[in-house]
Amino acid sequence: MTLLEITDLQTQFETSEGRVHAVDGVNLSLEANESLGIIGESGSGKTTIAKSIVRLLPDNGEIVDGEVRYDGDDITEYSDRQLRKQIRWNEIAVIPQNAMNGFDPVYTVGDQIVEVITAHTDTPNDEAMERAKSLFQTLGIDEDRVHDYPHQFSGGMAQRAMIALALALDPSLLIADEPTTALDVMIQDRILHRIQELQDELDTAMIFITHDMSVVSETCDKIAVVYGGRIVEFADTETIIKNPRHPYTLGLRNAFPSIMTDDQDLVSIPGTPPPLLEPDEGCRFAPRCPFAEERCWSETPQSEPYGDGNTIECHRADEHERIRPEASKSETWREQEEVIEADD
Amino acid sequence: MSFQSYVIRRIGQVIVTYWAFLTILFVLFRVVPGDPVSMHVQDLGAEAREERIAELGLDQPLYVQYVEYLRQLARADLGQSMIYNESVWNIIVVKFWNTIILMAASLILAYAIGILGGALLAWYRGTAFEKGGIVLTLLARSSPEFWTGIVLLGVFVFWLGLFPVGGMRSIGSELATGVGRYLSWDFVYHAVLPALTGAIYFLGTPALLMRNSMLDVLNADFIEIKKAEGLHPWNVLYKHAVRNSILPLVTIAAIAVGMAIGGSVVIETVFNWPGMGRAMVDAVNNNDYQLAMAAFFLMGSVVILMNFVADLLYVYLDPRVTYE
Amino acid sequence: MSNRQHEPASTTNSLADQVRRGWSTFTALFGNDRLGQIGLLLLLGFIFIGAFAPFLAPYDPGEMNRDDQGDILRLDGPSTDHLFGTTQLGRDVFSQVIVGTRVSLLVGVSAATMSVFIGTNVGLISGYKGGYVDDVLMRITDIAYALPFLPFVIVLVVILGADIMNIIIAIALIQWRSTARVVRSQVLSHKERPYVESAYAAGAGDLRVMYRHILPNVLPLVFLYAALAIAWAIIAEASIAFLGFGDPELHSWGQMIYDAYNVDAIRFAYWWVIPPGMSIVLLAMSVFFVGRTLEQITNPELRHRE
Amino acid sequence: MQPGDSNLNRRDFTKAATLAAGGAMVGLAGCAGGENGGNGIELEITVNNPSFDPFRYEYAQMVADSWEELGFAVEVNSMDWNAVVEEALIAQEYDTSVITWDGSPERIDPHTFLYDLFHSSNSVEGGRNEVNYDNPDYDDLAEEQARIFDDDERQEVVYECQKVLAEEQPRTPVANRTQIMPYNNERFSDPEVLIGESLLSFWNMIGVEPADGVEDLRFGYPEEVGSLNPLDYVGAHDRTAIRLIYDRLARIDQDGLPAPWAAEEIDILDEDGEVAVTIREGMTWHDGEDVTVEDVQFSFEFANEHSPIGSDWTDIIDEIEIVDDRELVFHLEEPFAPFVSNTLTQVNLIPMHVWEDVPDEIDEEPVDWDEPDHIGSGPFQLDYWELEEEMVMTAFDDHFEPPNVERLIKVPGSDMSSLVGFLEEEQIDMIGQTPEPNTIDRLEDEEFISFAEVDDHGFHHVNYQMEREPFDDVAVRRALARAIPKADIVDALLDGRGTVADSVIAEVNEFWHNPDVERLEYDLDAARAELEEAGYTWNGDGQIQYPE
Repeated sequence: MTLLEITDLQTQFETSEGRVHAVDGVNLSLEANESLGIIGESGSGKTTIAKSIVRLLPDNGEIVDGEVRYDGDDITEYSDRQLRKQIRWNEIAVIPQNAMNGFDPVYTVGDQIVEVITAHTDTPNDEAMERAKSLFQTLGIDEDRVHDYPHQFSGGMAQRAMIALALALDPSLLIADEPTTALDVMIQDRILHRIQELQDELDTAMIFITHDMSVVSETCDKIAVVYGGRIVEFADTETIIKNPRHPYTLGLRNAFPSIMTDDQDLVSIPGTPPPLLEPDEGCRFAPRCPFAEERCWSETPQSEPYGDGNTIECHRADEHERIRPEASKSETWREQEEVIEADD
Repeated sequence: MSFQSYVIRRIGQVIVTYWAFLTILFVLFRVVPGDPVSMHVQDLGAEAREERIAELGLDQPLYVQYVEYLRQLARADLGQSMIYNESVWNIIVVKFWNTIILMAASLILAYAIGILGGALLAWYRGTAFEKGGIVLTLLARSSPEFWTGIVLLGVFVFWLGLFPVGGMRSIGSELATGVGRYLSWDFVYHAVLPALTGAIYFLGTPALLMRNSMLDVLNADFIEIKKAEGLHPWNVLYKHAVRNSILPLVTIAAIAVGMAIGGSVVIETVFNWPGMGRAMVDAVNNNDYQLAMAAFFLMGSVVILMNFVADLLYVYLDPRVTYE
Repeated sequence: MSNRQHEPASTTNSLADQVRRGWSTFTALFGNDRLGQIGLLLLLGFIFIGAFAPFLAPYDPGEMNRDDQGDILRLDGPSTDHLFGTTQLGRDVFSQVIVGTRVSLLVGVSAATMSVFIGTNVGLISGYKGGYVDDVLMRITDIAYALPFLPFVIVLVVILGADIMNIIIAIALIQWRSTARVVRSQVLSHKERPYVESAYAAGAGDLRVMYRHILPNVLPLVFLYAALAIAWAIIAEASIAFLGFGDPELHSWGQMIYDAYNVDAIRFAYWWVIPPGMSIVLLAMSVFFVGRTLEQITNPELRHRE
Repeated sequence: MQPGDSNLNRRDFTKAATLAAGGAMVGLAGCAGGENGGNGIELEITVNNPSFDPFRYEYAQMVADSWEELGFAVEVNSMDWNAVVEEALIAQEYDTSVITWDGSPERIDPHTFLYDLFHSSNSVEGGRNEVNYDNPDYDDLAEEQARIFDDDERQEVVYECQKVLAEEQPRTPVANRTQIMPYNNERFSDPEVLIGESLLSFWNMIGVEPADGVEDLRFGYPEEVGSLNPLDYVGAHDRTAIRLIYDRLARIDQDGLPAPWAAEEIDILDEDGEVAVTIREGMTWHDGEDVTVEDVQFSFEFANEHSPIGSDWTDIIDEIEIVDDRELVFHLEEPFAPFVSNTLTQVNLIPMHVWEDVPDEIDEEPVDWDEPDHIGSGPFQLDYWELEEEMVMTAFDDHFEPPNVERLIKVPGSDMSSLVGFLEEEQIDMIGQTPEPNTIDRLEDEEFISFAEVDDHGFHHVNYQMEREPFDDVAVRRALARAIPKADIVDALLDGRGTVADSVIAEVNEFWHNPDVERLEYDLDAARAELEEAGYTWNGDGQIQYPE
């Protein structure tokens, strides 16, 4: 069953420089109990997609078009009150990047879990506290620590406490925004495993937002690659890892150490993400793409389906077999870097 | 360091501060020109003058007077007023409460409006409301109390005739004792304008500080999480944003109490309020050392005490603070 | 959005750089801050009036003006001859307001300079030296905090005499305390930063590190406190004058209101009361406006996202 | 052109000008004394700050301007009143000073103003002759007037005293202010004023006529009473309250002469100093006990022994003899004409049965005892006193002259301005001080407010420290006196509400005032002539020089 279906989502920000098209026509779908990774560089719009779902946009941002269907209902049409009562935390919970900052520093963690439980249900305080303790146990934290303040936790433990908070109301969907970037690699790994286990145990769907290819490759069923406010490639994890078709995905793959191809030397994609102010015609990745042709500059590529529900948005998608090995070479990107510098 | 040893160390510091404060007080009032009888030099003969000065102990060497002064204070004895020839304590205690009540009303009003207003200014950041609010706040902060008082007098008393010109109760009305004096409508009627004057002057600081502090807090991740949790927005604003933003105001509020008590003389003068500030200025003018010192002493004590309380409160309110 | 000027660039601390950075910060700050602009304009206006007061004042502010019959023009309302009318003794209110500008500016600037000078040094030494030096200096600061402001100033003025210089000194003697505390806490955080270590490594002595390396980094804060101190000092002087402890030889704004209040003219002689009153408010407010803009240097978070 | 106009308050302006931004801080310190750096004779006028009394401060400026025109280098040194007292009155460290003697009823008798202020025995530190006037001939005259009990004979000597003072000018009287005090005429009529006190007088408190139904007299005064202790008070204002509660044997009546009060009769038995007093019959204390001659004797003896002020007036008494249960005789050590007007009118009668047993806890002086019930025998009894809020007294109905009102409520205002506000709002009925000229003008328009108007015999004057050069020279003092624009001071600063004074005994004090004293009218040429005659010269800059 489709839990979340995003259609042609467009989110824009009003700024002094003009309108920023942060999310510019995104389509996504997610089944219950499925996990989806959204990957992209910072500024690509990946976080805005997540925030658009729960409508936590800053004052100057708004969803201008598109639908976010949750369990069949378009929740962009919900009133603030409806969204607050029915969706937020009941259905969709959020795990922030830095758990330590996600807690209010002046209340104990237990109190904050109790607060969210009592805000949404009629549970008495003591029962809610019991629930908090059992959640702590589930996450492997000593249950007495519910009475501790956030600053008394270590980073990893705070992250686990945050997950406990997220699970407080048995949500159907967890949105984790770079949940482990702030942690060191060992703890990062343990937490990712824990999240995966819990997701299986609790039948929860999950959206994982990250810039780190290796994180999603281990945890997610599907991966959406975001660039310039659009999903440039969407496929199951295996396809994205092994046979990506978009040059950007290929570039991203090069930027991270891969378990599968550990002999590669790492190289990042040259250039910077595009400004999202009133985008022109043409592929937004073209300026940084080593494979850009003339039409890439003039025509905006459209999303093409392939395989089992996968999509790709690239004029040269058909040539992927030929491009892929080229893109694996670091020289390809280094040359592109020189081109970009020459242009400046 | 444990909380206890922190408190003990702070108490030690407070005692040192206190002693220094008392010494400064003593020195100040011994170098003030004239003596308590000089005001009435034309009513007293030279002999009577000498006699009175001796009677007041002012012919003693300074160090003897100093020791005597500390011994008196240690016995909680504020001495005799040299002009009123009565125990200073009896004179000052009523005035002390008159001032405290007035200033408490002003401060509570100022901090309630200031905190609420400051929070709203931050919440509605970038709007015309915010801009207007800031201008008004700075205007209030730029008006000396006596000016605000005069303006309020002009508008509400001389022009509209809504409130009395001054005083704390109607002349010749039944005199209540103790708390009773503050529990009548007549008192409230007399207190409105002076309290308002103080409130207007004091509210700038909490409002602006609250706004700045709120802006910091509103940018914090946890506010977004609290919103994502589906908590009611007012809940997010007051239980989380305001609660966190208020911390830096605690210290400021304590200092403000001191400032208010010390500055009360201005409002008391404009509104003819029988408070400690006015008593202190009158006493200085009359060279009534004991009375002026007692008023000064009480004001300073309030300030020292409030600073101490602020430190402890801060530690209590913010679990992150360590006792350094 | 958050170009943090106060983050020390460890390499460039030369004076020229400071000035250049200061100027660009200045234009960046005031460029799009309407209130700051208004404040600056008002302030410049007052400074102009203060600087040229003797030329701008149409009358000697102490002169008792008389009418054609030789009678004193008492409490005469505004007219073409006397823009803001006259006082009880026939003195020209307009001229007094003009001349009073100078007093307020002098008090504001001198008291602020003195108090910030003391406060900065105490804070710098206290924060930098630590240990018992810090202890002693902070106790002294505590004591300054324990003294109730107005009463203390009043007593000092009675002791030293009601001369404007004494009033300024009395204000400064109390006011330095807040600067000292704030500078100290800033110094504490700067002391730990790498650029201080590298200064040591380069063989700089204590004094050099304090005044050449740390001080420039706390200067924006010092300026902010100086601006606030100016406003407080102006208000304080006015209050002291209003209570009758001002310098009787000067026509300060507070003194004017005191005079009007004292002869019971405040209920009708609006021309005598409103000009000095509004002048105090406007001058203090202009300083606050400017101060608010300066505050953004020390706390970029406050900047408007416009 | 009005005198002194050209450089009026030039000092103010110069000072303001030295405040030029940059150099101000250093400049100020240096400039304070430097501006009169010419080579004329420098002199300083010591005066209080305007916050204490603006009138004196302002006229000091006018005097300074005029003296400068004469060629002196004048510096006005204004300071806190306490500092003026300490420097100019007690330590006597001054050149010239601007001082005022208030007119209390007892000072209607010329003794204080003629003897205390000018007799050489009072020129010690802290004494009242702070000008150090030392003239043996005058001393004789001043002593003589105190010995003559016969008013008409005494008047002649008093006249002579005034004549000498007017010629020698040890102090230059400047003005007597007119006291114009407002009251609510819908609630009260026929105020009973006394010179020097106007509405504040004792007679007014008991004698003013309330309208029907008016029971309270609410009386505003811009100063609080300091003490109600009948033996130990300092302020002049304290007496105005104490004398309502405690009776005296005599009081100064509305003609300014002493009249028997608690005494039915006062007889001068012997010009050498024997005064017989018969007390009224049937007087009682507030607690119901009878007032006896023993009480009277006790009051005087107790005051002499314990009260610092009381001893001043009673030292002259050698012995008090009780003749019978209504009569006593005071035996004086020497003849003392002001005995009735100064001593009998000022010593408060206190009940022996209360004061005999001053409680033990008063370890120092019996006068420190703050007798809680304030038992006297006066026309009013203390009800309660809330410091700086109000003092409420109720009428003592058993008094031989009970007041016309039920209650007297004394309201201390923080200043005149708030008292005027109270008066206009009909919260108080009277004010015991003269409001500012513009306030008087405004209040005159109010239907329900009338004024009691009477001159003050207290006088404003300029003092010269005669132990210093050049004030030891009578020519200089006379020249300076001629250069004081008295009429202009009265006109400009008081709006004409005052009288130019030429004698230390005011014109309003009709019986004692000598109308024929020499008048030193404002005349700079005459002033210059006097100086020239004494050998003074002027240099090219018009600065005055000592004789070669």
